[in-house]
Amino acid sequence: MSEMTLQYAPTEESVATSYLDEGHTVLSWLLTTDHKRIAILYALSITAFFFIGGVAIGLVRLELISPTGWFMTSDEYNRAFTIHGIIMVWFFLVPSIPATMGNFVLPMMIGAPDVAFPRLNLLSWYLYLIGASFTVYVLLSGGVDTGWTFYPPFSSTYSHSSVVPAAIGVFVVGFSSIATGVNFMATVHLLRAPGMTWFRLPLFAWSMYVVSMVMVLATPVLAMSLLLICAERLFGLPIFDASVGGDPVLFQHLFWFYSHPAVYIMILPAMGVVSEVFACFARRRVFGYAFMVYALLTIGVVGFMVWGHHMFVAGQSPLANLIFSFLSFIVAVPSAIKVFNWTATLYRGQIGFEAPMLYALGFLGLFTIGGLTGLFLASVPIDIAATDSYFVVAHFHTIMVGGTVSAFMAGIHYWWPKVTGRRYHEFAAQLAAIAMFLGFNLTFIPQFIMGWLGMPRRYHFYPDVFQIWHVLSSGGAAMLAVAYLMPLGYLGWSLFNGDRAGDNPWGATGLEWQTPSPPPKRNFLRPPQVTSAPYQYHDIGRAREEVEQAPVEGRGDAR
Amino acid sequence: MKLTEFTTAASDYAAHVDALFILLSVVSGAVVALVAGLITYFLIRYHKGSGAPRGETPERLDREIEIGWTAATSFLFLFLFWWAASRQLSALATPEPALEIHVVAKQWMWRIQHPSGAREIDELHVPVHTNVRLIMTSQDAIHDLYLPALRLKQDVLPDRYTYLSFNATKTGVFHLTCAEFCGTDHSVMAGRLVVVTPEEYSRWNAAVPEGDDLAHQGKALFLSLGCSGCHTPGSTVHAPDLKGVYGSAVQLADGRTVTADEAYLRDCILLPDKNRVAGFPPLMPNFSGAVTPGQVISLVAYVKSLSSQSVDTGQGASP
Amino acid sequence: MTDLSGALQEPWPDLRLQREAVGLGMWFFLASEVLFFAALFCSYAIYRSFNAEAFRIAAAHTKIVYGSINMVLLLTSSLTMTVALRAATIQLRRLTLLSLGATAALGVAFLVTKGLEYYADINENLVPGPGFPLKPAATAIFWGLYWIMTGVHALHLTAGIGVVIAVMTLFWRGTIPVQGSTMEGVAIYWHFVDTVWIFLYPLIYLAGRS
Amino acid sequence: MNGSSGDHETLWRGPLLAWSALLALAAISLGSAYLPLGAGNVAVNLVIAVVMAAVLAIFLMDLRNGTTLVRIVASTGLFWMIFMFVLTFSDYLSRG
Repeated sequence: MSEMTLQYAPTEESVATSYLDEGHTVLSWLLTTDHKRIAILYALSITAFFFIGGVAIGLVRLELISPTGWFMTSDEYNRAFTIHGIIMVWFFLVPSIPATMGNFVLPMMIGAPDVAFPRLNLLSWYLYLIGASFTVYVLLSGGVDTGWTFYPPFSSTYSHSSVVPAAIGVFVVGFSSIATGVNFMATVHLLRAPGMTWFRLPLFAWSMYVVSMVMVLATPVLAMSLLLICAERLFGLPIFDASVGGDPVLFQHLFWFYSHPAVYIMILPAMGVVSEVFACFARRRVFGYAFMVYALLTIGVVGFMVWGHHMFVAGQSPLANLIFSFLSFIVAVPSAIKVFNWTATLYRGQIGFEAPMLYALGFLGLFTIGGLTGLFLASVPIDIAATDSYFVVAHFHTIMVGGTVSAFMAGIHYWWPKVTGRRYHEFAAQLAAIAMFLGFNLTFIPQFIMGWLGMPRRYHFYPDVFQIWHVLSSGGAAMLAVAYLMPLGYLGWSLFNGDRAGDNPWGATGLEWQTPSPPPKRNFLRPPQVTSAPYQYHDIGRAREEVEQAPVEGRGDAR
Repeated sequence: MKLTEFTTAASDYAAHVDALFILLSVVSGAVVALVAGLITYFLIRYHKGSGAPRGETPERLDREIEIGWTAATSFLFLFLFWWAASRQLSALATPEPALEIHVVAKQWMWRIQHPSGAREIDELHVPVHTNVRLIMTSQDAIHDLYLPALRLKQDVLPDRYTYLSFNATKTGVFHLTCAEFCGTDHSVMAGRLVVVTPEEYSRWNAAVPEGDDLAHQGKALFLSLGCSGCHTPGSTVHAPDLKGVYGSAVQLADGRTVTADEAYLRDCILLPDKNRVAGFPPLMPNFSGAVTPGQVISLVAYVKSLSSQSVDTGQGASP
Repeated sequence: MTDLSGALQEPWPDLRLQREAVGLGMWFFLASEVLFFAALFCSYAIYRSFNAEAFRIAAAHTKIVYGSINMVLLLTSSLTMTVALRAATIQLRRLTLLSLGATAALGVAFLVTKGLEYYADINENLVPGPGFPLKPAATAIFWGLYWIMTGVHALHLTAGIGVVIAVMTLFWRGTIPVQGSTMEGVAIYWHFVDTVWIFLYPLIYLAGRS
Repeated sequence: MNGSSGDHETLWRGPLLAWSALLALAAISLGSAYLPLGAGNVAVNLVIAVVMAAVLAIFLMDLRNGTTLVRIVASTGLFWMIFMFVLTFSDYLSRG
């Protein structure tokens, strides 16, 4: 066991400064090529946008308390939900886990000193900022009212709002995703430490690899479809203009060719995070590791072939509907397998209920609900009845927000001690995790119900029979808002007052835990070596108490 | 408005969809119960420090379990697909339609024309137990005709026809609305599906004049000119609520009090600065030149109708 | 022997791996670019298969002379780019610089020809909108796609020229040695832009000639 | 300068060969476009374009000497393009 423990010679420890102390000027942050600092820059920016998008939807939920509205015009309402969608999808969810935790942890996990192209990594953050500034301009110039989906001919002809700047913002931020994807794939291929074979990669690294592939192959199609909308709106080039024989439905094909895989861009990283967390807090290896990897790959590839299930009522042919319906049922199989495997990971574990685990359990519950309601929407007749209703709204929020944000929070708490070197307040975090789960369900279960009863989405005024459900949902949203604000408080507090964390407070396996917290600039004091499969929790002591008495590192050896 | 206008399964097809929904709910409920039950059991039994036996399970068993539930899930999903698809295929093979009704969508109203030439707006009268086929197109953006009681929905596209076929089996008044986001007043692009007996349908057909009545044309103008953006209860633009304004005494900004008659309403549209109402900023745009005289008449007729409640107010709240 | 220390960058342990990474990274990016253009090609294919006659009529108005000259220019630039890369690998600095210069010059010539072609198109009012001379209506879709496809391609080429000139300057000043990994990425990108033109040429210029 | 004249020859020969082949193919493509082949024209033109792209990729972009990984990545874009075409056309060709 002693050979698996890192023992730093005192001289070396004094040499290693943390990445946080590599420079304290603003410029040292803005011009950094250190993947860890870029991760922090990303974390700050997406948090800002998360709360902007959150305010937008807060206003919407407040307005919906009354069936006839009470403080917004319909135009303002439409702009509020559109900006919520655009910001949350492209400026929060898509970059959320990859650009923050992926950037911070992925190179360390595979034993690399940095990502493959550090300057490209910084460029990707600047592209994000440029795209974001367009979106801020849209906000200040009165907003955009097309819905986040930009469907023509409404977006190209009939909307009287800032469609073009909004589309350019999304276009630019798309290239930020592509840059991140290219970088991560090259990193995983070429910078793995000696002994880190493909089937020794932690599942989070696998999920980053697959999600990068999806980003690289899907995002350009979104970019092109938005370019075509801009060309039509600015120069009148009639690509989707039905009056000369163009087809608005073609835009939907191109848009969903990106935007369905985009759902996987959001959820695959979440799956990676909770795999790490379940293994660590159940003190078990992940059940069916190889199957988990194959499931990720299958979802990544087959996810590209199911986009048409967004178009069952769009004027797509009945045959295409059946093909896409079939493929959608197929892609549900690997998702189901992942749920079973996470459940089985708990079997015979030593389960602890620290905040990351609570968030991960929340993910599991919400992902199961979201996934199963996905089956409803994959079957053509039910989708025809439920599409464009609150049922769909609730379904994709359960996956993309319930699932991804829970996993995002799980990851933030799990790696917080590594990133900052501090411990957060455990009880406050547990409370926030529970509040988030309850608040989320209170918000969206009413939406499932009213959606199936017939409440269409994107409605400013609505039939008063649905008011009770809307009020419940708005109440849940208020609770959710509190649960989202809580971490800002206790995590911020921990930055200055939290206990020192130590290198491996969870007794976790994985190379990122075998280096000081916070890590030094090049991540490791000595080149790491990997000697065994991931998640060897059963080899390194079963009880948490044991771990705490004698901190034992997982696999490998960083000497 | 009653919930049954949405939830009644008003056709055999709708009943089939409900059955499929219930089947899926039961299956999903079972899966959720299974997963949640297992998780709860594991969380309790294998809680940190509990006395439960630990230790590795044989790898061969793990693999068999894995293959087992992969296969089981695949078969279950294939069965569900088959069930849903066969429902869909049988729905596609509809018999010859007995009645073809044209639907034209525009921002933000539904114009419906019956074979007899009878026209209606935001209402769709159909006879019960008849194969009806809607032939739909849009004049502007994409709309979507949503008939909740029939569990049916279809996008309505510009310069292209899309179709909805159904055979209603229950008479009554049901909801009809737009489900594809189409701009400002998307949420009030709503109306009624009225299923009547064939006899009533022919009687109704004979009684309805060909063409719209003025108030309905006026409502369409009111929406399409953007009047509704300000003259809506709850609008943040400070503009007078038009409900009940016709025939009332109006206090003007310059101190006069006038009775709101047709001439007054007309002046308000064409010369908004002439008779500004007390307590409101001068925000009303001048519509002279933007509307034809005939359109002004329709608009006035619509505002009048808001006081007599013969036309719904366009807020989707209560007809 | 040239000093290679300036060529090696973070986080690579050696130049071979770094070169492999640049090549691989560029190929990943090109896979992305393929999908970017695929969206255009897919739209073109759909519209052409349902408006074959309109596309034939519309395509007959493209300027095949300019298009063909540009084909030759770009293919030749790919030749000079390949020579530049090979010369760089075996450290023929002067040949590398000359070939890169030729490549950039050919690229600029392409853009000039393209500009002349655009000028002629605009003179004939071949921009969809009021006064668009062709019938039937779907010809406007062809010309809409024409402007977007050639425009996006020209932007890619402009970016390529910019990168080539920047790399040349760095080589010339000796900021980075020619045999580093930079040429690898530049060359692959340039060839890709050429490949796109190989597909645009028949779709835009050759349709509707028979 | 440590390149011998032998280096120079091999340096030029391959690319020049590929270049002439490409020009020849382009000329054939241009010529065939004027033959009245009906729908055959576009087929011939596209087949030639695919051959040209292959020549360019294999000989000028040097996929010939690329690693397996690079070859896989290079073809990935094409595979995904096929997903897009096949599934999109599955809608359009069956709309009726």
